Amino acid sequence: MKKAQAVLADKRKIAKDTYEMELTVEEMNVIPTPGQFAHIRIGNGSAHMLRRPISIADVDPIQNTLTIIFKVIGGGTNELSHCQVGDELDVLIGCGQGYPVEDLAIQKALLIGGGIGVPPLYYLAKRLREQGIEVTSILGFQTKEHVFYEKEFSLLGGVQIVTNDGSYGHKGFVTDVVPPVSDFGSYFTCGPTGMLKAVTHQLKGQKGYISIEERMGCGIGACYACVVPIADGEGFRKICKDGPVFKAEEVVL
Amino acid sequence: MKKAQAVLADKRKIAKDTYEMELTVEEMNVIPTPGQFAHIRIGNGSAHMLRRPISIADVDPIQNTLTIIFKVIGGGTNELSHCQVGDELDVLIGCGQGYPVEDLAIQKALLIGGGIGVPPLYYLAKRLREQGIEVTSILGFQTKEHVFYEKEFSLLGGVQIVTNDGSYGHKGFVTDVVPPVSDFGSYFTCGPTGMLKAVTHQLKGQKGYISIEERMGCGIGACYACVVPIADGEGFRKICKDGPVFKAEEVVL
Amino acid sequence: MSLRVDLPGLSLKNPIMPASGCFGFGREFSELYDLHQLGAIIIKAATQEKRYGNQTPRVAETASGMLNAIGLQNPGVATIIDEELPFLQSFDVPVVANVAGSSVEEYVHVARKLSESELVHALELNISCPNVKEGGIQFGTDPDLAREVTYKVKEVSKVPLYVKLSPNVSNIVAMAKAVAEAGSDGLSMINTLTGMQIHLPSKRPLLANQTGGLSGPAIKPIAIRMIYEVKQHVSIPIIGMGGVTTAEDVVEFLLAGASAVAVGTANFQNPFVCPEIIEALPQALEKYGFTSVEDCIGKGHPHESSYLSRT
Amino acid sequence: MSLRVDLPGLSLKNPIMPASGCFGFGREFSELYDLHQLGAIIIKAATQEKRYGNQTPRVAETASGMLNAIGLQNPGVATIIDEELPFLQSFDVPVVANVAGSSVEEYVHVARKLSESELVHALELNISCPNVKEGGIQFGTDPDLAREVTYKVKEVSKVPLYVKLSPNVSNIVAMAKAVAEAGSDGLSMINTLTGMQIHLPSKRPLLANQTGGLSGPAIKPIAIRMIYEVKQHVSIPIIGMGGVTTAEDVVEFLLAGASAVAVGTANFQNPFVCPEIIEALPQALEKYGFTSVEDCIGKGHPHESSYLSRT
Ligand SMILES: Cc1cc2nc3c(=O)[nH]c(=O)nc-3n(C[C@H](O)[C@H](O)[C@H](O)COP(=O)(O)OP(=O)(O)OC[C@H]3O[C@@H](n4cnc5c(N)ncnc54)[C@H](O)[C@@H]3O)c2cc1C
Ligand SMILES: Cc1cc2nc3c(=O)[nH]c(=O)nc-3n(C[C@H](O)[C@H](O)[C@H](O)COP(=O)(O)OP(=O)(O)OC[C@H]3O[C@@H](n4cnc5c(N)ncnc54)[C@H](O)[C@@H]3O)c2cc1C
Ligand SMILES: Cc1cc2nc3c(=O)[nH]c(=O)nc-3n(C[C@H](O)[C@H](O)[C@H](O)COP(=O)(O)O)c2cc1C
Ligand SMILES: Cc1cc2nc3c(=O)[nH]c(=O)nc-3n(C[C@H](O)[C@H](O)[C@H](O)COP(=O)(O)O)c2cc1C
Ligand code: FES
Ligand code: FES
Repeated sequence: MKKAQAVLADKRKIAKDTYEMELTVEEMNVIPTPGQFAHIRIGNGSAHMLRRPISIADVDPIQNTLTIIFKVIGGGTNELSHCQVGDELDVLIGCGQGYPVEDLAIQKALLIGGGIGVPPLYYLAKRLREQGIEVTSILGFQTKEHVFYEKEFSLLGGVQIVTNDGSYGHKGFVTDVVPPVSDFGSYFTCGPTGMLKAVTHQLKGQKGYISIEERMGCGIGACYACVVPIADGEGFRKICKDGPVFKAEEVVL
Repeated sequence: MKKAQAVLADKRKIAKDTYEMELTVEEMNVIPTPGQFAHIRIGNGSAHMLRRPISIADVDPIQNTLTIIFKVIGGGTNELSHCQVGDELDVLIGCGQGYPVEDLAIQKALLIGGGIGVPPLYYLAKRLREQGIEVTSILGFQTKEHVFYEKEFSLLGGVQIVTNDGSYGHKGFVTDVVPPVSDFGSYFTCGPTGMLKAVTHQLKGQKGYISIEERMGCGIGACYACVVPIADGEGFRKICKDGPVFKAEEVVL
Repeated sequence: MSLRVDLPGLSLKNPIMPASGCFGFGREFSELYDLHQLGAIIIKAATQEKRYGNQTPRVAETASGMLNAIGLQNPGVATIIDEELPFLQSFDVPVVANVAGSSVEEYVHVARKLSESELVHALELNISCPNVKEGGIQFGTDPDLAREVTYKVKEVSKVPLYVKLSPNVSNIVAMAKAVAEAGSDGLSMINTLTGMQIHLPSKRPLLANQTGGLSGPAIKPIAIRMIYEVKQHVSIPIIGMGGVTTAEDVVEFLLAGASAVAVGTANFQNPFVCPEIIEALPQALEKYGFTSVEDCIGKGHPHESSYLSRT
Repeated sequence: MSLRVDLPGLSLKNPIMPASGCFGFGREFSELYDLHQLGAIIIKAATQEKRYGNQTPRVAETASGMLNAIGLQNPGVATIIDEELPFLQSFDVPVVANVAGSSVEEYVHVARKLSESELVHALELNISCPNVKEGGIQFGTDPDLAREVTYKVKEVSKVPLYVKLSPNVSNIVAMAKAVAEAGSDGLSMINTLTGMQIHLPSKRPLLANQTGGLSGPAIKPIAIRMIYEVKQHVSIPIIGMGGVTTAEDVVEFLLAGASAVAVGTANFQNPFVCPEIIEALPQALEKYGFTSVEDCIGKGHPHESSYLSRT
């Protein structure tokens, strides 16, 4: 983890309430891994005392840029969405443990993302492809208006879009289209806890990685705000430090 | 008093920590009088619950612009100074009672300003000149670096600059150069309370108007934050509503 | 979408009213908008005699809040009845009069005069003002004193009584129970928390009174907690306040158990905040699935908690 | 410019220390900067046995503040002594251990173990945690209980004792006097104020524990007021906290009467805030005319007020 002074290099609205931002970071000594998050300070004053965790959606180590994609949910993301190109942002980068892209002995990967859980999977998909791993993605959104990055994902492999109201792609939940029998070596999922529960239940017994959301205080493992109990025995993990990515069977959702 | 959505049209740093801003106001039905203030909201969120009172330093009724000049003192003026040209500002305009420019039967006016008390006197000087009244100004600043608007005032009449440390103009306080015998019909002063006390004491018996600073809550007369006792008998005035300009002998400083 | 709420003495077309001390006697705001839009108006505190209040400075800004130490400046109850209250009649809005004092006798005197004037619909008994040396706050931190003054005021009042509670206590439920038992028709909560700011250049407390009352969004979590706790133990209705600036804040107060909401400090940041909240409220209620204000009141209290401790 | 302060058991090179619960046991922050820079370190609360704490969500953001309901999660005093405290020895920084419990016996046990470990320089007795069902807060709101637990802990402790006061009381001076009489060597104030936030979409309290402790700049005026009041009545030194984010805030706490300052919530907004404050402090002190930290302590108390009432 490292504190960086980032500059907003580009900003685009890519779907309903959803923004893509490109941040230039001075020197990126350590390249973030997919699944890690940026912990972003909101404003300069004391109005917002907590940073906002936002996943790394892409990295360009040559240009020294990071991409984040976020949805405006409340006050913090709203203020973030009003930053202008050229503004400085105070960001902690490389927070947490990401997906273990380097150590996978698999041929095919199934990626399952829901809403604001989709962004980290894009960077993951790119890095998996670099390893020669085939990628299939199932991406769930509320409505057609919320869909983003369909084309970007399709350049990396098969994509199936699901919307809750059926206004685009398949109607329903991501679990409706998860293949019952698997030919993938591992699955990778990120999204709201309800979705993670459904996915891990449906794919029980398969090798998989989940990324968990929780309200955070420090974001670096010091405050015990973001704990999750482990599945075997007593004990817990800190989502901000030991996660947000865990093996599917490691923790109790 | 009227709430206006103003747009920052121009911003200039004119002295140490001191900014001049030109605000475009949609329709200026009522032209503010000199001595009235703008009550300016700081930021959009809830970080700053109190507006900041800043005097009107100039008005262009044709272009629908107001000029304000302020010094960065603390968090609020600091945030204000970071506004960018094009930003919207939520401003209450035409607050309080200004100097009675129209009803003066005088030939000569003496203006005495200290620091952030100087700005309203510029608009006053202009309006007095329009009435054919001759204007002499004594302007006090901390140091040479803090001096502003000397040239602007000099175009309207005689100007004497005083600095506390003598780095420019006369060294000392404005009261050092106030003429002991008067040939002016009335004096007009604005500045810190200590200065107002000294000036009114020195010019006791002369006709004069003072403009008072006080920490404000509502700025419209509803909260009793900004009261000042009247000189005769019991009772009080509200600086934000009955002032900030008072006859020199009306209130107890 | 009905915004209507009926409370003892107060038939409100909507649950929004300016809080005492932040709206004077309505004159200044009446120049900005039609006061008829408001659910009710709570006027500035009245005492038996006129009071000048504390020295200035009387206000200071704090992070997401402010301190005030006005010190109950007011022209006295007789002048308020003669000169201020008649003005408010023309707007056809329920008026709540805030009653202050330094002794039980003073509270009783002021309450009697106001309720006999027939110009007010309810009284708000201010036993929680932290900014005067005598009276006020000690009635608000001792349940026995609170019970006594409530009982005595209730005896003489011809209109319903809302006792305004101080948050500067360890046990807010005990205070609420005491005044409810003594006959209060409703509660008003919360008043300000006692705070201080030191002015660094002069090295002394910024407010002339040294301490002042902290209000604004900074204290909202405390207000919500106290209302939530009190709602579980006391059945009289609550007028909630403390940091309300938006229609969503109003929904939060209603969920916590308030039946109506007063807006104080936010009037200084935005003098049009009350009508703006009233306009935004139907949409905010709809967004969270409510069909009326009444439908939302107290709905933040689940019958049982679904969270189980893992200790 | 000397930043040095000497307090019972704590020889501080500067008056800045992270507050309990906001810094864990120092490991994470040690990866960000050299902990040797700090005046001292106050570690997370220790209880007799390990505790898992409350369910999540455990934190919520509020206007200029936050709520937390961690619930004293910790590995238990034995594990802290064996596995956490030795790590901190390498930084040559005084360590203050925060002692929690649900009974006098538990407090005494934890305090004895920690003080016997010879790995801590002082104890901070946490009688003010609002986030556990049993113990904690009631010791912090009843002067008699506070006196008793302080007395018993003091009896067994080989290192100086700082009792950490709760702001959720009507009379902070009474609490401070009680623990000072019982032998506390210093005070630590303030802990958090009990608050709540309701999550509108789910219509229930956002925190699983329902209520949580309010901290951050929002509460600074309350902290300053309480320290200022206590300083006038009690002579033991005070470690001040509540909303410190800048060197100017530190000056304000020193003026109010604190001899040192702990920084909590601000570490979350800016993990480098402690070293940044330490760096900025000499200039801030100089700006207001002080020649050292010691020179500034308590200077916000004028011997007599120059403000006279005009009432
Ligand atoms: C590891 C991680 C990665 C994330 N990646 C993304 C991403 O790539 N894109 C994206 O749009 N969102 C992402 N989120 C969710 C995002 O952090 C929240 O939507 C955001 O913090 C909401 O802030 P707000 O101020 O707008 O909302 P508010 O509800 O006003 O926030 C108030 C507080 O709640 C917290 N909070 C609210 N919702 C969440 C949530 N779902 N998870 C965690 N904290 C929350 C905020 O951080 C803040 O402290 C991620 C969350 C985590 C934990
Ligand atoms: C009628 C009137 C006209 C003014 N005109 C000007 C002007 O033209 N140019 C200019 O630079 N300044 C002017 N001031 C002073 C200006 O309002 C303060 O300098 C400013 O509010 C400081 O805000 P801050 O947040 O930077 O300082 P902080 O000290 O952080 O402010 C905190 C609080 O104190 C109040 N405050 C601080 N200093 C003063 C003060 N001197 N007077 C009133 N309130 C204060 C602020 O409004 C705010 O509520 C005027 C004041 C009044 C009352
Ligand atoms: C300037 C000011 C003056 C106040 N005067 C009174 C008063 O006279 N009587 C009273 O009961 N409360 C008074 N209050 C308290 C408010 O009515 C309200 O309870 C408190 O400010 C919390 O609400 P808010 O956060 O919306 O301001 C005053 C508050 C402020 C800010
Ligand atoms: C997440 C969190 C955890 C805390 N845990 C403890 C604790 O274990 N023991 C304790 O005495 N205080 C604890 N506190 C209170 C702080 O030490 C401090 O007293 C309070 O937060 C006020 O300071 P601040 O505004 O700088 O945060 C905790 C505060 C926070 C925000
Ligand atoms: S957010 Fe502090 S430990 Fe995870
Ligand atoms: S600031 Fe409210 S009456 Fe003047």
